[in-house]
Amino acid sequence: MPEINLVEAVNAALAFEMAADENVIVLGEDVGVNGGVFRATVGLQERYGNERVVDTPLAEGLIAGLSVGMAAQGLRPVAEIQFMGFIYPTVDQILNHASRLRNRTRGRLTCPMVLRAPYGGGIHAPEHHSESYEAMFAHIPGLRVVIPSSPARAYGLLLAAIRDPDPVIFLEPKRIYRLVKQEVEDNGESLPLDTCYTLREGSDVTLVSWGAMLHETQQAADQLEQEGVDAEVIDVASLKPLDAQTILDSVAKTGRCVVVHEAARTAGFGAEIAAQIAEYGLLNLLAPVKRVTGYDTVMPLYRLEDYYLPGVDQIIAAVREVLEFG
Amino acid sequence: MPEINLVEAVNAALAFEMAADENVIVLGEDVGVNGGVFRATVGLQERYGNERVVDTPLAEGLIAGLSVGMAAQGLRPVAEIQFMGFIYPTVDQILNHASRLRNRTRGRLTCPMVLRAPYGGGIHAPEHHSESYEAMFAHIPGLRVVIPSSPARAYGLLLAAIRDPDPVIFLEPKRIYRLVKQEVEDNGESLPLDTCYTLREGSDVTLVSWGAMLHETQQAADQLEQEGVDAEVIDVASLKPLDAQTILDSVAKTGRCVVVHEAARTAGFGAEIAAQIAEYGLLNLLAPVKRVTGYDTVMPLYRLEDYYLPGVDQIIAAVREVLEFG
Amino acid sequence: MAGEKKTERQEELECVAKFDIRYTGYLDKDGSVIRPLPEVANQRETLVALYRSIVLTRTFDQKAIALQRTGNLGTYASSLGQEAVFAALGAAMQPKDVLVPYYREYGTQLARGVTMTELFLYWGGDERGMDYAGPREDFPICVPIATQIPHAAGVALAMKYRKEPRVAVAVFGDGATSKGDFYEAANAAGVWNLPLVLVVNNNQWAISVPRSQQTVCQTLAQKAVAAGFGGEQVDGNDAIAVLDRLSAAVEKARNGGGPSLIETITYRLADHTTADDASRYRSKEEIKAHWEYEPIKRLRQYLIASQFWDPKQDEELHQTCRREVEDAAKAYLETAIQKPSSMFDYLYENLPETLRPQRDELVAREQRHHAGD
Amino acid sequence: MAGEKKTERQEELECVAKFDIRYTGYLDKDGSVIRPLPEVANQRETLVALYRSIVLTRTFDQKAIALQRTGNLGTYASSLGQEAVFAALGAAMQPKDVLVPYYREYGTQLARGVTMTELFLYWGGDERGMDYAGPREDFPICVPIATQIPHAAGVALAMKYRKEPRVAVAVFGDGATSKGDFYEAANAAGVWNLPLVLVVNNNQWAISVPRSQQTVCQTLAQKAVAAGFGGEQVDGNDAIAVLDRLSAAVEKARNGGGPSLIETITYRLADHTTADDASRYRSKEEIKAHWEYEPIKRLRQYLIASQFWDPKQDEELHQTCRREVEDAAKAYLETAIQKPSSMFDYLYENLPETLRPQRDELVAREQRHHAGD
Ligand SMILES: Cc1ncc(C[n+]2csc(CCOP(=O)(O)OP(=O)(O)O)c2C)c(N)n1
Ligand SMILES: Cc1ncc(C[n+]2csc(CCOP(=O)(O)OP(=O)(O)O)c2C)c(N)n1
Ligand SMILES: [Mg+2]
Ligand SMILES: [Mg+2]
Repeated sequence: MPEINLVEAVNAALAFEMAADENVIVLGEDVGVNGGVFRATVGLQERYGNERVVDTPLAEGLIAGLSVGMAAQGLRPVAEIQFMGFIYPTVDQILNHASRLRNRTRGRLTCPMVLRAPYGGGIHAPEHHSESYEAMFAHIPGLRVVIPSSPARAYGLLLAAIRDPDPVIFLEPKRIYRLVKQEVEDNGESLPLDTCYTLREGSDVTLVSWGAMLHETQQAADQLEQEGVDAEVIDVASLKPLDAQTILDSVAKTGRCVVVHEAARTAGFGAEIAAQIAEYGLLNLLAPVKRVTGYDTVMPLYRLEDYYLPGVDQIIAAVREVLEFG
Repeated sequence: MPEINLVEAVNAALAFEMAADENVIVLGEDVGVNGGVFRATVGLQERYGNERVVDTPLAEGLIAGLSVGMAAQGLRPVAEIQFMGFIYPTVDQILNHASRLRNRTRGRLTCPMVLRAPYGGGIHAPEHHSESYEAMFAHIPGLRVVIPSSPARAYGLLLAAIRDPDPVIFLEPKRIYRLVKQEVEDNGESLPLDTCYTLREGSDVTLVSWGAMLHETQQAADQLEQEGVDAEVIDVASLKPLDAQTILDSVAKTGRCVVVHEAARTAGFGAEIAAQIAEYGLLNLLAPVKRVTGYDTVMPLYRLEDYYLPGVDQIIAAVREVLEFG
Repeated sequence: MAGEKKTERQEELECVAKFDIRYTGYLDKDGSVIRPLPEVANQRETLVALYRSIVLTRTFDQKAIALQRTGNLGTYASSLGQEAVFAALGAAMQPKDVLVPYYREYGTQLARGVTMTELFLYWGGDERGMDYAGPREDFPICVPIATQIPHAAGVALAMKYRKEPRVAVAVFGDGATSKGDFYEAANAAGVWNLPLVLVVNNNQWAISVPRSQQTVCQTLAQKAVAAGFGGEQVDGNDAIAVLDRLSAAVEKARNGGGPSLIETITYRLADHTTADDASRYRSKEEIKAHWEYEPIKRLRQYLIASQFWDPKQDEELHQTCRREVEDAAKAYLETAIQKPSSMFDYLYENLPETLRPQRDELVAREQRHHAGD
Repeated sequence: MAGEKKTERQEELECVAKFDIRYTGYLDKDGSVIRPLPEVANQRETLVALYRSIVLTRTFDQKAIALQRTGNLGTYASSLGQEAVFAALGAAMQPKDVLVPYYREYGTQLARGVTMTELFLYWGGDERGMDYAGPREDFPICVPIATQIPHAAGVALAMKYRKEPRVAVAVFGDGATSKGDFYEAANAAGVWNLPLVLVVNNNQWAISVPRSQQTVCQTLAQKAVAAGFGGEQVDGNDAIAVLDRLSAAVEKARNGGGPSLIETITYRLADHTTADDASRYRSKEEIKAHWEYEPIKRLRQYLIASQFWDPKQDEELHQTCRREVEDAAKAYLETAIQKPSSMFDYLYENLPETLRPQRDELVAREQRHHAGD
């Protein structure tokens, strides 16, 4: 079994599903000859031709709108937005159309499209290339929002997203595109959506995160282990629909929870998780639910980005705080 | 003192500030001769001319982008988006530019603009005319998000928003545009932003809401009073920046909190409030923080909208639940 | 339209591209013929069917407004005076084509098999009004202006990918031409030579904003120049002209000729919607002047002059239309409201487990409601 | 461009509007004159200043790339081969005008008084690089493609409102012309006859997507037809032509003549950015062919042929430029990093109370960091 990194896993999933289903069409800016600025679509146009791997004019709203039309005709467009910073022109199409087409037509027309975008900070990218706005999409009814955090989950979840009969926003944590390699069998097996993945079992505290921040979260868990703290680590993976039960069950066991994300704190998706615990897990709580997040500031240009991104030390400090509480 | 309704208060604030400051420019679709589809800008073009009350071509992204440019030149554009359902093309400009211009230029250029939009359901409007997406904007650093719930607050908060040196999203709950009249002195006095307004003091439970839902929330409080339940009612008014302290202080007193909003539950702004309480008010809580909200569904067409919108009975049921808890 | 390709580095001061925009109209305001007619003008059956379609649309429209006035329908956007454009488009398209409409195209929708009951349901606040029993692949009415145009381009891209001889048609108003979605989709259609027809229904107003404040372009048709394909104007109240030009554009698209932009020049004789009061922003005289050009009278007079039609048939047609409309209205008014929980049932193919409690809560609420709680 | 107004209901088949697009170029690839020159071609001082500006831009560019290669600068977008466009624009504008740039216009920015140190700081990941000490009202570099164009329209609207004889200029690439923002802003500029110049820097590529895949339009200049005003092409590597046409457009705007779209035809000789590898999608031959037309050589040869300049001066100029660039780079490298808490200090005019704890936390983190924690 080959060892591949996260972006290679994305590429493998795309290639697998394009071979399996000729309704799958990849479109976006520079996805063709260039293979995507992160190489996620490399080799696909060579293999499947430029009718199935389509370089579009430079217009993200168009990309989303085209995808809605294609999906309504039964194709399975997998659109790439080059960076999440350029995804906002798609919000209108995603919110007003993609997420609603099935509902509006009482199931007559559907919208099985995937909108992929690399997101998040930490690679010293230029301005507007490092933001995390998953919460915005997670608020929109009718969508799925999926974020992988490892090569295996990138492969399995992307396959699931493409096969899903409804629109999926698939956000790829670019900071870990090439961070780790993992054995991933290219067997076309998808992983379930709508469920959290418990990456590590523990009894003292529940750490909840998604995307690249799981890397720091797991590091924190490792360090805490050495201090004798047994942390459970949950990868939310599907932010929408949210499998709150897995988190609630974990908190029922540990009594303590720290949510970690890179996005700005206020009205970030961590708020939803904390709110669910405050509503359905209150009696189990031995300490406040802490959020370790990006600040409520504009993501700074790269020289200061490491100060913006939550670090292992902050996660550990938050865990200590909840452990020492009360 | 004249009695005016909420939309008249909006109009009065616009008129006052246009007279006081010739940098204030109103722009949008049908804001001129027509006076806005809800009459919010009625009479302004007659009084201030079509250079200050500008009917734009039909393009919301343009309206936002123009406003950024105008604001950078020291004007104070007050742009109207006809309905919140058409605000999404502005997200790119608001998120990538308006909210960031001051920060990017280290204060050299600023963006004192207001984006007004009627929002929310309950008036049997056509498709796409009834949604509530305040949470989306409340997540964006550098913005203010303000929602009035009475004529007096509409007047005072809109004046504050126009005078504020930073961009403000000003969402007007159209269901209550004409619901109540109130004496409002047209004296140009603004109300403070960045603070909650406690509409009713009480000791048994804290009800937190904003916009049109405060109407049902206050009705619920009235009914609860008859049952001997003494509810405190807080109008958040400024969702961003959020004055969490007022809410936390209230919950410290009551030990119970129900958050009420019309928007879909998941990742709605109620989550942020619940999360703040779970983090900073946990020990004061005598019961779970309940959210009474719209469902995580597409806002239905009008025949079913009353089933979507939270009702007084649901608020009361939630209050009973938290009162009977534990 | 003509354009000359410029070689990459032609170092002279020269004209590198030329364009012109043409306008087509055959009937004057009284239905008299002012220039040699196209073939379709001799096809009695086609024209009579078109006329029926136009009359039915107007009859439907009147009923919808009456229902709205009596509190039986929500806000409604009338197509009064613009029926020829919409009916002609219905006639120009084949059933297998896909219509991507905005909110005024009852004429086209009816011609394509959307039922009047469905249309009433839609404006009556019921999603089932978008579940067309007839044209299953047509898009539902689009409210956010111009956002449907990229969908039509996507539909056309799918058709091209599958090498199907089908055409996608997007219709939108003059106001919509100011929006980026229109331009982005048109430009892409040019790049891929898509089987797409863009119909801009220029009714001179976007609510209260006149055409002259949307753009300084002399024509809306010329906006196609920016997308690299042909645009033309046609008198939208001349049923013969508009049918001829739309048919030509649809068939051109079907035959691999690529996209077109057709500007149909018409006039919105009614208020923007029932929620609007147009007297705030336009004069009675303007409306009166435009009534002179309304399409029904012009086509009827042409049909009668051509001995394709007579006043008795006309009377019968109006009666039939009224009856059909009344039947549809009755069916609409008798349609029981949907279950509230239906709002969960078409959200995803399978309702995610995590949403079940919300659905259950709504069902309970509904039951309490029925129990009169 | 010429267009004839069509009366509202002209019932004949006729041409209702005509447009043509012109192209300007004076120098061939060797700098020889191929047609009668405009006035500016005789203005030694102007042309020498322009030449200096072009050479400085290229020198800056080379240094920026060297800094990036050695890990001292972030991703950087070179303007290699396109300097004439940007320098000419700098020369065409007045200080009181407002530039609304994209990310390749160092030439224009430098001419307007943005310092090289500021530019290095920007690409070096420091917001202070957008706090221009010189042109205080110019917009900073815009990364999200085409989104700055509506800003420029808004700036122009403000200028018009205040009746100031100033002009706003937006610059963007060929790729940007596919985006709705470009079209919406252009259309609005037409409606209000704004003092706005739109410069589309057509360097033939948008990263890996060639101009031909952005649009089938023969020219990008013709996109102005959709906005109702004039568009034209100019050889962007012919410094004289581009200065002449940009100056004309800027002065036209200043004098109430309204907006223009100028397509400057040039070529991106470098990779898209330092993060790109253009060999994946274009041939060495193509690049080589375009080197023939690069602007420095052409202008230098014209200057020398006109006896405005000699090789010795040229050598001196290059030396001066290198020195200035080195000084700026040194100043950049010596600039201490901002305090992390600065990310809170320009977010609002006054930091809201509720954000103070976050700022305090960051300050504490910074202190721990300094304490080596
Ligand atoms: C994006 C968007 N903005 C605003 C509106 C509100 N609105 C509804 S119809 C309309 C005018 C549309 O004019 P036009 O495109 O000319 O079509 P017409 O109604 O005249 O047929 C406006 C502004 C909307 N529906 N969508
Ligand atoms: C809205 C948006 N989408 C995508 C990108 C990523 N991107 C950066 S530059 C570029 C190509 C721009 O091409 P063009 O407009 O021709 O300008 P050039 O770089 O060639 O000067 C792309 C796609 C972006 N910056 N903004
Ligand atoms: Mg119109
Ligand atoms: Mg380019």
